Amino acid sequence: MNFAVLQFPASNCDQDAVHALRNVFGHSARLLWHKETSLGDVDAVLIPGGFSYGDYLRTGAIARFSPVMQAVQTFAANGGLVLGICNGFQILCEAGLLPGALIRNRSLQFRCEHVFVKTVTKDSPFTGQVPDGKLMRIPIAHGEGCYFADEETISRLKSNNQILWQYVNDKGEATEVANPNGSVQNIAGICNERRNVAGLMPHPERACEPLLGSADGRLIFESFLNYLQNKNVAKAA
Amino acid sequence: MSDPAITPELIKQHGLTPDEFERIKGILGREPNYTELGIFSVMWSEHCSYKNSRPLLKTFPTKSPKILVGAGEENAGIIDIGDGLAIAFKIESHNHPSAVEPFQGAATGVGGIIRDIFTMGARPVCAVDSLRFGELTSPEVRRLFSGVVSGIAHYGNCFGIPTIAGEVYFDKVYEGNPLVNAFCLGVLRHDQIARGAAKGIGNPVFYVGPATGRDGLAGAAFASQDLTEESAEQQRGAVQVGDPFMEKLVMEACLELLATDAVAGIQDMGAAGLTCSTCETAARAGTGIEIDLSKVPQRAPNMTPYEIMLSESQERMLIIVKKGREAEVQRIFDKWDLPWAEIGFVTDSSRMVVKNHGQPVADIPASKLADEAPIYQREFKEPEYLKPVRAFTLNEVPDTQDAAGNLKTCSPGQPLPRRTGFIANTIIWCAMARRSSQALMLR
Amino acid sequence: MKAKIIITPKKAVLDPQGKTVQNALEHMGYQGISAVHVGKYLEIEVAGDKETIRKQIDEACHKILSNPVIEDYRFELE
Amino acid sequence: MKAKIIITPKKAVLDPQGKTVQNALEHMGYQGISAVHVGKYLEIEVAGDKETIRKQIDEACHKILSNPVIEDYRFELE
Ligand SMILES: Nc1ncnc2c1ncn2[C@@H]1O[C@H](COP(=O)(O)OP(=O)(O)O)[C@@H](O)[C@H]1O
Repeated sequence: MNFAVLQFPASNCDQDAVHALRNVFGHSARLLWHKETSLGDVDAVLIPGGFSYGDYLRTGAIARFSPVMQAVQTFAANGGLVLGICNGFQILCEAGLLPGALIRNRSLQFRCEHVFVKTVTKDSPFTGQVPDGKLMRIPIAHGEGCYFADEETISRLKSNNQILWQYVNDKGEATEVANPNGSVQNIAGICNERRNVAGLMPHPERACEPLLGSADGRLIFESFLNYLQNKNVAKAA
Repeated sequence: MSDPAITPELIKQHGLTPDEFERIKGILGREPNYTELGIFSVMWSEHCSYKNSRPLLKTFPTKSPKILVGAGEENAGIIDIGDGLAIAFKIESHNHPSAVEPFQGAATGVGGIIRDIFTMGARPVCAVDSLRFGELTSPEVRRLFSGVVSGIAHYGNCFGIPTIAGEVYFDKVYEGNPLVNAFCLGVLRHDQIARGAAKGIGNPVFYVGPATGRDGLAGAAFASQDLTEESAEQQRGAVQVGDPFMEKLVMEACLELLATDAVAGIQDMGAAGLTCSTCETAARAGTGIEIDLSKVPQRAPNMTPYEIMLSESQERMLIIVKKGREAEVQRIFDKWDLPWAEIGFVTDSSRMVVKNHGQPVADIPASKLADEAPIYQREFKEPEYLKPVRAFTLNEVPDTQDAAGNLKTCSPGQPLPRRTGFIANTIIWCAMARRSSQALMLR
Repeated sequence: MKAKIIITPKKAVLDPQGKTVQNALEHMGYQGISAVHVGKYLEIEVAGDKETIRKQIDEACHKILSNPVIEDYRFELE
Repeated sequence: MKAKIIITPKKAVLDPQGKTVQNALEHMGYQGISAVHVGKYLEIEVAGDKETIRKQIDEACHKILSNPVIEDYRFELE
């Protein structure tokens, strides 16, 4: 499989994402500079974490106007898979590829820790391989990860089953204490209506090897890898 | 605006003693002009020359087969960790700026130490801090403390470089004089080690990073200056403000550039900015260097040579490029949208020659300026409490397979919890670096 | 010409910063405060014809300087 | 009564955020921009006598709302 990992000025999880895709899963991953206007021949796009453009103005606000994001818009409109992690999630929201916005953590503090994440639905390319009831332990590291959308949007997210991940405690309950940033409905990640674009604040790419304290993030990678494989098989047939 | 006359008063304001001034005259064979006086004053300050602490620093152990670059030799020391890999690390203080503006002072301290690490060719992976404050009962101390801690956190978080440990003590003696030490560690392969030497006569000298402003200019030096119509504030110079975004770009561009083999020497502009970086690179290589200040990007209007040479604007680098490879360098800086300028070249004169629009404004033997600051032996006495401390040996610490777990238990009840994940991660990162160079290594 | 832009969080959006500032002020003994809101202020110096600038600033506010999901903006030209 | 406070970085102090926003606007095709400064905007709703409030807000601005080493502030009461 061929992945494009976007690289904006001050992306800082780009190396981690490439490492996971290449060295953990054995696929080809290419860093794509934000000034590129074409994605080339790729199966999926990964927008990594970081503080693109210094997080100045608003997180993700400036990055979304990069030339490469125009190409991502087209790619997504054609059904291509796009996953945004942390700053990547923020960029996707700013770009309008995902609804809502990510604002300052309610505590006003940068949170850097492992959290428990529950997969709300298996019905997406990003969650298909997560076993039922599995709680994933994945690190977060952000100051602006509080998911916000107006009530109408939230109820649409719910009725369309677009909420993919929620912050929970070790019993799987979406409590206020388990919510590290004040997100509405404990939302950790969502997808678009078409289900081919997703974003989440936790860092699955930093939880793909037991050596790093957890390998639960693999489940997200395995989900979309599996989805892409099936898609390619279907195409070939 | 003409330069002020060199009076005993002005010399004193520059922190130079009459003896030191005589020494300067001996080196130059004449009286220094105003710009040269400023240059000597910063290079011979404690901060840059360690004229008081050098004899003590010399007592540290600095020789071992594992040491690839020794302490004080370059921008950071480098130690071999096996498998062709090495770690570069250094700790540095940012006390004074933090006392003036705790958040920005501490943030730029972290910025400075990160620069020292990637200047060596290493990719920084973690930071540590060591802090001293007065008693927390004082509101002023609380303000300094919270400002410093958030400044350190902010810069590191932006960069994605975790602050994995720290220590702090509160005591009356630090009232009004906090100590803020920042440490950074980076990983590199032996063949990636870069040097801060201006090698190769005729090689062009590049300036990269944001424009030079009046940031961090010492107040004393300005006291005697005539106030023009510009506001007093502009005259006084400004607090250094950190821009982690800019530094991240500078770092990525420099690491990309170092991988091309187009670089002959590289040094960050830390304390005493252009002054320090030009004379030290020349001194290390035994060469001379000539720059023209009119080519230096400037943020404020009407900056004098004195101001440009002494500015402490952050996130700037000096790069000596192999002649003929300029285009590659320019391509990489342009890719990262970084301001750059070719400001001079390496000479065989052993002198640091500074011009402004072609007119000489300073001409000083580089190595005398960089390496021949006076050294003072201060009186000292060993405090009582050190005796039991010195009796401690490392053998008293139990061996462990679980370094991360141990670190956790080492800090009973201290506010580490939110960070412990990172502590574990980083220790493991270092372990990983040893195992597979691919995992961490740069493009 | 100077465009002075004020960007404020929408009423429905949580403003923890405002709340924190309010608490801090009350803690210091300031009384009678019923609400604090924290927003952004931008000053853009730009040359050109006033009407064109007005249009451009409005567009920039809408497209990039503010996020309509969470923020309102207003501006004046001077 | 409403106090509207604007806090801006001092002129001589580096404003990396302003510079980055300026570059972004220029990249997006907005022309004629000579400077962008980014600051903070605070709105405080407070009850009491105007002169007392003026004094208190001024003091609060100086002591906690702004950082006098690197920022300037101004405010009006409405
Ligand atoms: N011989 C030495 N042994 C140990 N540490 C040293 C030695 N020389 C310098 N240092 C350390 O290096 C730091 C200064 O680094 P330097 O590169 O001069 O500053 P900057 O990066 O601000 O320009 C000091 O904090 C000092 O502790």
